[in-house]
Amino acid sequence: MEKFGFALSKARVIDFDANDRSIVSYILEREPSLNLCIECGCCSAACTTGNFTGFSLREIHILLKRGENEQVRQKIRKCMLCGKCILVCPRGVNTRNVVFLAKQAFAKNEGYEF
Amino acid sequence: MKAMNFDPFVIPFNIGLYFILIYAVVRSVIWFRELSRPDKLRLQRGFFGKAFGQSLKEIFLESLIHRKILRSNPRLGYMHMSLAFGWFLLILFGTIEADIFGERHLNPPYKAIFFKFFSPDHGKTFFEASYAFLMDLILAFILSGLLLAVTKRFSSMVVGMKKTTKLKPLDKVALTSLWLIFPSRLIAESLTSGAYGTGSFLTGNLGAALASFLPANELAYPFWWLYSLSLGTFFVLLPLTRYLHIPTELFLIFMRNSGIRTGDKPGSFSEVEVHSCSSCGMCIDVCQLGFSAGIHTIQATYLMKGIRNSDYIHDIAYNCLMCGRCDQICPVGIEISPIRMIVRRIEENERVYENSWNGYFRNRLNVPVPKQDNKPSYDFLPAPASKKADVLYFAGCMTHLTPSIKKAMVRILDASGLNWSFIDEDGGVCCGRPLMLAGNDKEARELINFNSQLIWKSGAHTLVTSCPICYKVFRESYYLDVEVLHHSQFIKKLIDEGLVNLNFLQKRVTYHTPCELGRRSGVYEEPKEVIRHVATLEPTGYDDENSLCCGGSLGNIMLSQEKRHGIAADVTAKLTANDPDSLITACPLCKKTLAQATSSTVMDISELVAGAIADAPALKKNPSRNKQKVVRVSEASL
Amino acid sequence: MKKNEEKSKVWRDYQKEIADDHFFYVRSCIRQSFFPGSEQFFLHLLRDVLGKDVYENPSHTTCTGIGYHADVVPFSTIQTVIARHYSLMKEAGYKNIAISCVTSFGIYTEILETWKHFPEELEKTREYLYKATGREFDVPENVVHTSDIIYKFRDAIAAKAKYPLVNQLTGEPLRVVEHIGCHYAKIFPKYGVGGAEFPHVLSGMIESWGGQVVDYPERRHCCGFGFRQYLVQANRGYSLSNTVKKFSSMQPFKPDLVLTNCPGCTMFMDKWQYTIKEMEGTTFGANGESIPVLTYEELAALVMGYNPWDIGLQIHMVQSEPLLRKMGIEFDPHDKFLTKDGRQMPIPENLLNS
Amino acid sequence: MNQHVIVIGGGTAGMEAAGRLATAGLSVTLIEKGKDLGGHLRNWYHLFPDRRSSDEVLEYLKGQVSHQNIRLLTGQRVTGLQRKGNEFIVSTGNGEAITGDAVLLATGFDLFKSERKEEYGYGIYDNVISSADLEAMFRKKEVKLVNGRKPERIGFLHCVGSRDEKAGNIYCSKLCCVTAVKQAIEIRKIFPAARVFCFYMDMRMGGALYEELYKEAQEKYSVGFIRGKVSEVAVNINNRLVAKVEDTLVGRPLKMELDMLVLMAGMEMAEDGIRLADEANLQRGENRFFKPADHHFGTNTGNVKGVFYAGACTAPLNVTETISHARSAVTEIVSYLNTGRK
Repeated sequence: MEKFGFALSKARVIDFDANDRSIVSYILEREPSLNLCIECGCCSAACTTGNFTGFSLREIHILLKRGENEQVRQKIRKCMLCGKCILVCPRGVNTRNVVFLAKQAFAKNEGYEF
Repeated sequence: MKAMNFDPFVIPFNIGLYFILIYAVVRSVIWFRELSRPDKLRLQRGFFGKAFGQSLKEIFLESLIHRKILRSNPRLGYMHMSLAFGWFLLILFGTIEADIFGERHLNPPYKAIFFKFFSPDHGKTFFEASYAFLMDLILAFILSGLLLAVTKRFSSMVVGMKKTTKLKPLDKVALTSLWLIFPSRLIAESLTSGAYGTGSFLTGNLGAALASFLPANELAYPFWWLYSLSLGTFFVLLPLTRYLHIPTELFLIFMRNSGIRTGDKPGSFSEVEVHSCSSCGMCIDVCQLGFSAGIHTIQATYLMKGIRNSDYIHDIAYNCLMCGRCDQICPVGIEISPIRMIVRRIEENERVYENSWNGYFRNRLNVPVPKQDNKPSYDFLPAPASKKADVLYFAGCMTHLTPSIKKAMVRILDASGLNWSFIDEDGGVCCGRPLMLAGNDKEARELINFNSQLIWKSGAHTLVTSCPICYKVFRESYYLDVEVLHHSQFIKKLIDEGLVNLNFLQKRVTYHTPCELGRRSGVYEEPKEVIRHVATLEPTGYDDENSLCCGGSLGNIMLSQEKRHGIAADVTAKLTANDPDSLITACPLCKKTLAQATSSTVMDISELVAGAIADAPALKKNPSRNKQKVVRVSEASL
Repeated sequence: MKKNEEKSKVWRDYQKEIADDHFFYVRSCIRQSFFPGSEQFFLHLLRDVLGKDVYENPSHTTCTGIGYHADVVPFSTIQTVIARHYSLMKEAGYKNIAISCVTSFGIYTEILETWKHFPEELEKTREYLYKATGREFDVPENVVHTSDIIYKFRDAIAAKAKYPLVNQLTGEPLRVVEHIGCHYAKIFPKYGVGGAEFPHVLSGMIESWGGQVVDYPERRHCCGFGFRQYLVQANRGYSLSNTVKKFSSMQPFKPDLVLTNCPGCTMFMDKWQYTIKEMEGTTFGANGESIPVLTYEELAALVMGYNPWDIGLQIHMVQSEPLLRKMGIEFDPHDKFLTKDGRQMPIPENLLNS
Repeated sequence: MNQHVIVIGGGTAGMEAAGRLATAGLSVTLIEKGKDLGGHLRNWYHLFPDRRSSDEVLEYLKGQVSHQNIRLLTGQRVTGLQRKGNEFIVSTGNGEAITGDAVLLATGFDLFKSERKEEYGYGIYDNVISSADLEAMFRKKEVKLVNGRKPERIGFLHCVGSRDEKAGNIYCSKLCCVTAVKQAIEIRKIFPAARVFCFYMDMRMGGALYEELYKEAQEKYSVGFIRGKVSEVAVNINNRLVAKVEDTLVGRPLKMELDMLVLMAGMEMAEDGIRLADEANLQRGENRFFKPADHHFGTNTGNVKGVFYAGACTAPLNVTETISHARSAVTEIVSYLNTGRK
């Protein structure tokens, strides 16, 4: 590689079909209200953790739906499960359970098939 | 005629009896062995200490008389009493009878149980007759209870219960055998009495009636067999059924009186508790998820059953408001919520106990404790820094969604003239309890440490919080040497010490006791006194221990928003039945949840007080510094 | 089949006027230095085979397009340079310009469009050119890219075809990926045969020469050159990634060759295949081979049966022997690197497919 | 007074208006270029938000126009429209010239021609269809791919020809969003196993019960929503469509394989409307629809006295709005004729 002095840059595209959406299937099976999210961002605005870091539930939701699991895995542990998000969600998404289930799904390895 | 000493029909009974005795011993030994060292000591001390007498008393009152049930539901109580206490009497007096009237003393148990068979012509003399009368009386007592029990199965309304517990097949067999015991005894004794013209008002008359048109003597024998068989089956099946609670409960009472508590890990005590559940179903009636949200699968009794059978109970464990109403009502005094928390803490895929010997035993598996990653979850938090103050105000996450409470507290604290500081004014760190309720204690610890440092650094002597959730965890899981007060308690102090002047408002109000403040932390009186100080407090019929959960509880992770709303609607309907000026609560989460479900005004106690502050300057005084005992997490993991 | 005629329906909406004869020919910097065979053959084809009049003026220069797209040549400058070419054309009395480079083609059309909408620019340019060189110019009547011309005469070439685009081993038509230079039609669809989405200029040749056009997801994606992206070394990884994206998208279709009409594309799709192989060990053709990248002239020449070495296929990074075998073209490996007068040329190292 | 009104266009607006005018005692001539009345309504399957069958509405409208005061001229194009003094002369395809006291234009809309957005490959790739095509499939009760198989993943592409300066329409057709949601639900009802995704720029759910329908689509039919406009469609080796879009909420490009892509074609001023407008010098707005005299209280009148507008020839309207717009046109006409054509 050195002899070229430059390297291939990784593709940024979300390859929907290549991505593994088993985590989100696992969650949706137990918490269908995740489907109701309209990405308004209210949860992120109210978030206690979001007060200290870039953690955003809205982002978590959409990343889960796209199967961008690695990102979710890194971010999700920041949540404090305080539950403010539930109180502000305009669509009644049980956000707390989504986080809880996501942690659980990661815990019992990602091999879960829906 | 000469009475014989033995007959083959007693064999089933004997087998059953000795089996159950041996089993009881073995199981007790196992349970004792699995106790932690300190608990072993506690138990020994308890057994040879004054706790012993206490235990006997409790066994008599609860296991036999069933006092708790009698209080809350007389008919149900009578049912349990007649069966338990009645049977106890029957055995007791049966043995005495056999001892006195048998031709020899110290008989094997079967002689007592089947006394009538072995000395059928007994009952001639007046003394004998009167004793027989006593025995008949006891039998009648039991049968009356049995009648109730049978009818309860078919219509639980009769004993005033809304739902009755669902049974597994083995339970059914055991139940039938239990039901058969006393009727078969009745028939057997009656027939024998009929044949010999003995027996008292029950067996005697029934016997005579039957003998008048039946070959009593020949018929009696099969019924003695039936009696013995049903006893035998019942004893043998007992360990597989909920009736195991009968012996287990005794063990439980001894352990509890010796000061053993559930703790936060599975162990003998929780095992004994689980097996002491008689599935009486009283927890089902008080559960709001049942009567307000139509969820009938997760109540305490089903949790216990699930654990006993080592079923998959993840959903049962998590789909619970953790309001503690079942802990309150349980006649056996099982610490239900701590047990639920234990199940939550255990990783879903790892089993701690496993049923063996077709369920006759449960062995503890020594599962390797999963290696926890030590990576901190909240390393993004800044270094905790707080300014010096005497009194700290920690609003809590939820309070930030109810600015009215924040405003009110600021008003009150300013009015008090104390040197106070608002530690989470621009958004703080969660207190950690929500994580605990989800079974993530390790993560919770991180937050606890952060907040603790914040509080230490301030050098304050008092910590006031508006959120009962925070209050509970501050008191129980934080290692603080400051006085932790919920704002209702704090306001009470201010009033007592004359630090605020309040006007009396012409208002009729009702008060909703938050679960975390009431049942969970035992704070009932202060809020009510504060309210009475500024308004007219009216009872709702759901006060103190009997208070309801608003439905918003963080204890439940799975509950859907509309079900929460349904619960809140029911609660507000009950609490505003007599149309008060406003419904007062002392928790931001309760306030938010209730307010969404009712048209009448819902207020936090602090708002009520702030509205009553008189402008006259309050006389300054230092708040007392008396510290409050700090409860450790181990003994109050819930 | 339906799909293709539907496609043709689309490109029919985009027809352009392609002059028939008398072209003023402007060369491409890249092509004349990297694949000189192509331009050589173009002139030979038009002049000697089709008997057309093609004039080129030795004193015509680069269009400075690369400098322009790399932000080092200002617009007014490049306008003036182009204007000078027009004046050379005027001197020679030509009205049709045939442009060998797609970048230049983009520049020429862009400038003409500018002049249409901003006549003042045209006037300024006239002034600049006059002040600088004393020259004057007219706007050409017909502006075409040389691929347009080959496209126009594609059937004439097909008539002379010795080796149609058919895999002699299987009898199947060859699967050809056509890659159109971005600046050919993406800037002004109306100036490209078939427009921007389904340009027909190359697919038309492929179809009439018996091949089969491969339609793959990244068909319209850039070859990766992207001027700045390549010219600044720090960005080259990005340039390369786009080439990878394009090739990995066509790979499943097992194309037999790539046909391009743009100098940059030919060069990069050819040479980046080597780089990628060096970096990642990845090749995109069937059984570990790389995919030959040809210009339309080179392909025309092969079809008409010219000697592959005479049109300079050996100068590519990806060697075309696998393709030649499929087409059934006889060739002599020995004179591959011999000069016309039989002297041995130095043989390049790590050529692909050999 | 037996005055005569000429209604041009036998769609929803024209039929409703004709009926109301007739019952108001006026004599009406209703001219429709098609051989049947009903306009676009005849091509729709279910109507949002309640998914009631469009035929029911059609029945109602047919009922409206069966009136002795109404003269039906179907299968006839209007070739001319001149004003003569206080009257109008409308000439039709078969050379007939009809004189009327007032003219009501209910020329409606044309659907955007999806092939104009080449990059989406309508008419080029199999299984790229328009929302109208899908409605037709629904009506025929045979929704399937060209190869006869049932689709497993379907994409709905919002704003095709709307809010698109490249397509020459910067306005929002306002009904495509809810149509997409409705169709997504229909699809999931037919293929419960299928996955459906809507690619949208904004969800414009303005109408009554629209948002509820949106929520239902999420809740009961787990329709997925991806915020981003598809830039280009291609076909991969398995002959499956590949949609390329930016997932604007993630901030990264996304590519997804689809079996079927439905283009939510927007609404444009009808060609015939434009012809008539030029014929009779009727002003048109930026969006090429008839320009109303006033946006608040004059949406039924234009720059020529005696010529009235009803329905989607003034702006994209749904059936409900069209019907009420037609009714308001009727009151305008009646008062115009009663007040000496002021």
